[in-house]
Amino acid sequence: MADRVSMRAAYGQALQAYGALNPKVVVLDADVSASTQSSHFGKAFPERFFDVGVAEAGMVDLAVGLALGGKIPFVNTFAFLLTLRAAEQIRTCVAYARTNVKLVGAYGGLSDSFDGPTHHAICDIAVMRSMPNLTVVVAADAVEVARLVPIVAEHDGPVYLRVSRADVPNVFGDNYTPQLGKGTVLRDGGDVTLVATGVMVERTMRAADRLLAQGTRARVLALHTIKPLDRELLLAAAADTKAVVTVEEHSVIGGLGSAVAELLSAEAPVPVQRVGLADCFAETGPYDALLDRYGMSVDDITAAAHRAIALRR
Amino acid sequence: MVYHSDELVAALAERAAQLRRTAIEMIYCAQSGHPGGSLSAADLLTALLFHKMRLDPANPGWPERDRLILSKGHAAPLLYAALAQRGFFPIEELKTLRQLDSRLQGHPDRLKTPGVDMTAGALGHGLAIGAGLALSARLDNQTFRTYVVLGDGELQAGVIWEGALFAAKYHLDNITVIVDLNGVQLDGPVRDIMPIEPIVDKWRSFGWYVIEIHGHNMRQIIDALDEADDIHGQPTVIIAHTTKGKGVSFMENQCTWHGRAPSPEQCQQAICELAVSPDAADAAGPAGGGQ
Amino acid sequence: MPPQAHTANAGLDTHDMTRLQGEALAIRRLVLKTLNKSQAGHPGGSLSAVEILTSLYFQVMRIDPAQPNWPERDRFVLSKGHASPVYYATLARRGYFPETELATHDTLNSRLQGHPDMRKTPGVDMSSGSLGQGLSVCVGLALGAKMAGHAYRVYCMLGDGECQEGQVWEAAMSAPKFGLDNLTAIVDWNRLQLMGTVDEIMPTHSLPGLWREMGWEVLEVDGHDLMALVKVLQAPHSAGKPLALLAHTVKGKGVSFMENRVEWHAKPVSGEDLKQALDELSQEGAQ
Amino acid sequence: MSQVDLSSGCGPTIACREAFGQALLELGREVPNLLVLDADLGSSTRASVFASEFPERFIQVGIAEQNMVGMAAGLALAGWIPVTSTLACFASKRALDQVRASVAQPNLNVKITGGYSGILAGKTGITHQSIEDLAIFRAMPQMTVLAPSDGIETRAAIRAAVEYRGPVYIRLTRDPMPTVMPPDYVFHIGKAVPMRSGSDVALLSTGWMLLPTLEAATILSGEGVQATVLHLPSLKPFDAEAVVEVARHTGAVVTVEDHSILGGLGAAVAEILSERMPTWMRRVGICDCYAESAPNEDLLTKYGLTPANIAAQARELLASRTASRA
Repeated sequence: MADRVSMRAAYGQALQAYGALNPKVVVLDADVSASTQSSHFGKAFPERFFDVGVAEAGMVDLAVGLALGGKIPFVNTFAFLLTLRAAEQIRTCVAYARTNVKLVGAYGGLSDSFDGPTHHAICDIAVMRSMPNLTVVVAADAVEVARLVPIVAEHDGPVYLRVSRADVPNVFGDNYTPQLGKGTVLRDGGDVTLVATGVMVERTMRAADRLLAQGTRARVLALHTIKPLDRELLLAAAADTKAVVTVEEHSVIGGLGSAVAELLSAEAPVPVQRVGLADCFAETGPYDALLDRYGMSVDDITAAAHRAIALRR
Repeated sequence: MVYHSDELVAALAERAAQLRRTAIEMIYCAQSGHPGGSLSAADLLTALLFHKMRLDPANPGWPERDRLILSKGHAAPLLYAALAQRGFFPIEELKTLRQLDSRLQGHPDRLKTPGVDMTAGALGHGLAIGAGLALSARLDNQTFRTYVVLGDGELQAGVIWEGALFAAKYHLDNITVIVDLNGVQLDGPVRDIMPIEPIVDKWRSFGWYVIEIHGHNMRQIIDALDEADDIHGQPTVIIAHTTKGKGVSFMENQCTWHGRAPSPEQCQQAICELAVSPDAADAAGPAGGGQ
Repeated sequence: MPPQAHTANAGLDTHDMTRLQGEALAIRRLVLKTLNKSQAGHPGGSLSAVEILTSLYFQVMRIDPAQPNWPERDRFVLSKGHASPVYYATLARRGYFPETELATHDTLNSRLQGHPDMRKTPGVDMSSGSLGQGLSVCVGLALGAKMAGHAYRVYCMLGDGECQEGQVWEAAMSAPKFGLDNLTAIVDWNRLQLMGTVDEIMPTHSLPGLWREMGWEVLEVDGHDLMALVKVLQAPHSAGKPLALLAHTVKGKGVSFMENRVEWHAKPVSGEDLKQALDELSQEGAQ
Repeated sequence: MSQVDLSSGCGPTIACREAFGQALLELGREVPNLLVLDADLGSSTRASVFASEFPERFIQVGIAEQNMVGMAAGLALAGWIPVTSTLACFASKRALDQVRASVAQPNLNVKITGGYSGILAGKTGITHQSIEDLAIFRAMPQMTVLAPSDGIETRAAIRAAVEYRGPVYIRLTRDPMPTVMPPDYVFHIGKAVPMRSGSDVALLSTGWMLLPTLEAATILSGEGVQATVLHLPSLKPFDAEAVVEVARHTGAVVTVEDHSILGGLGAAVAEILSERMPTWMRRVGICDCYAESAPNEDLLTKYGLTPANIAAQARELLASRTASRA
């Protein structure tokens, strides 16, 4: 298997690098900067780094004020704390007031595996996606998160960016340039479409390999932007393959799976099987074992592909 | 401290009375809105918008302007009345409060209303946002000052105390917070709903400089605002003892008038009562309305 | 009838002290072994709370390990849920489950989750781990007990960094309104949090002042002095007021290279670390 | 379940929040360990009705929703059945992590009510509207999510929630609505309620949108289009079987909700149908934007929550489906 690279380190370094270029960037953290790795920025630019202590709701409002003053604040803490503890701050003062705040949820999905379900973020995408004006982005690997940082910073408007704690194999090569709202075809195929986001992209590629060995040619789409969805890419894939599987490290309710189901039901109804956490709280354990246990194994993806194909009319 | 003439004080007090009348008319016209907290904050907002703050109504986005965050956003009618009379938008537009396609939303909306610096309405946000703005100003060596007006019931929200810690940690002496301590919230007296006293000691414990005033005494208000300018290395909070529904006999201290529109007769009576010049005794009197 | 707590207000005799010190030492050793085994978890904030939990579970609280759900038991909520290793070690020593089970901490299928889970672990009265919430839960518990005429007492342990959460102050403001003199909040005041000292990260100014202005009776105690802890926890308090016990502690207490070191908030304990730490503790135990 | 008898037409208009207050009062008399917690909005939500009869079981926590939810968890631990009362926007967002970590995860018997849901927040505007609460709570494991339609169903839903053991979110409506449900209506958590049968299109409603949906069916019927109306007051657990059944029967589904078209009823139906029986759908709701402060009728017209728009969406759906088949 390819070498695993720390996504959070890549994020931290990218933020620091971009911070050197853009003096408008300020960074906030709620006493977890060593974990989120916003500490890289903090060490390089202490005058533009604010550790507000264990106070996530207040941190988001503080960032709103900084944005009103013309800054580009990056707000960092664990994804569950950011999106749940500060949900109303985000909805009212960031999304509705359309302030230029960048919300970065660290330790997305089950990646803080040993801290257990209190620290898992399994409904953050659903919560963020429900809010008008928010752009919702999930990074797949170290390359993607590093490339996304400047793009998110320069996008005029609020963004939620989910980053994983895990060390993950790089899916994207050095020449990859993501674009907000656009997905990437990682592999072409006509039998079924596998749409994946976040660290599940790598597992999905493995599932596609396995399917190929079984004679099924899967198209693999990597989708970092959950909102706004890349309609064209999805509609074309649905039209070509007539069977879709969504793969995400999130509840099967409200996230990528729902977004794709909503779109296709309105525009091109085809079978959509959702791979993700089956609407339950997970438990404590090793990360890969948790993903396997809770419905996000490579086998789960291939099984879903077969189900989707079987339903195809 | 700067000397303020009696003439200025009287003119501001009269302006406040006028804003109160306008706010009541707006709420009557919309048949919806919050009179109690609009009336209690009238003198405070008048002092800010017609005297203290550096503003340019012709240029609402002027980067050097002082900022106002009305955290108790339900007092929007009074804020709108003041902004209109200050020239940010036509006075006729006040009639459109809470109507479809209006720039005057039920609660302040920074994207819709000229002169509104921040969206508000869900209680508790303003202090931390104000701290962020003040921090931003300091980072850019900008000289504008940030004013935040809080309700007293709002002090029950924990995020207020998060913001209080931030402002103290960063020694934000370019923010002035004013608590409209009218002692009454939606469901009843603050002391029954959830006591917040000792309020002065609380703010001091959180590291703030505290000034306590009578919030309907215009001279005390403008003096306190000046005093806050001279405090260095520490954020300042002005605890303004006010009366909910101030100036309308049947609304005063009544939680039922927190968010209710008057009938035609009530509106008429309120306007009549508010037409009387501000009571000199009251303007000079001791703190009375709060807890 | 379940066993009652040790006689209230009685001073501790030498025998009691020896017993409690022995438990504290055993718990500290178990914490380190658990953390070494799991290669995850939070050493610093676990070690700072050893004596507090020892005094509560082995002297002060009315509990019955044979009946973890005994309705009249005193309740404890670990609001700083990341200190689960010390919580689990204490519960195991007290007989809620076998000590051997500590080795399963942080593995799949374990009853011992990364943060406390009341639906999995015998003796855990409330799930926790998302900082800032435990005191509100305890206000509800204490109020519920009073309303139902139960005599049990509710203990909540918070971290000092946790006191930066606004919800703590919402809860702190509400307890006096309801006259909750059956509630004790214990702040594990070790002055460090994940990223540095509390004073660097977000000073809480005068912690005693904050609690006092919220309407609480405030006492301070050396959080590693078992005798003092038991005494203050068992003493009668002002009627009608909740008690905030600010316990001065040392993060990483008992292990020289962990004491007052920020990096030991959540650093894995290596085999070498464990050996050295246990050596130090056995020397201490021998004294 | 048998179809609801609508032959007697609409019943009297009942303000849904009054029904909520009445339900609390009735249950308070029957259930001695029922408690109500309020975050200084009791006179708005009408939780105050309970307070007047049971002051000792009414707990006023002030403007502190996070603490309210945490306290409710503690009260549940102590054996009480707490009902928290605030607006939907605050219940689903200000106190969201508290609901997740202190209520849903430990599976405590707390009932979270959210008043003033959707865009009908009495002209107070966006800050007090809530178009995201269904999406948010539906994504939370172990939550039961209910959205009753009229005053009768509100009372029945509150009763069902209190009788159920575990965390429940109940979405409430502020304003008076003509009643649709019969007086003896019983709420079944997890069950759809068939309201009307037709083979051309299925209209699926939740919350107070039931009535406009029925009116839309009447409009369509006048044009020769026969609509099934299936009411889904239980968003979670969700009656997937009933939804699949009406989709199979009609082949065209319109969902109707006073909520964002993202994540709520529309998503629940799209998830199920995409998985089991791909079907052409339209989602009527707030189109992923913030509304504004205005009188109800103006808002409903501008944002498309009217019988006319529901009927129009159904018509367009049928036309586009035919076109795609051609």
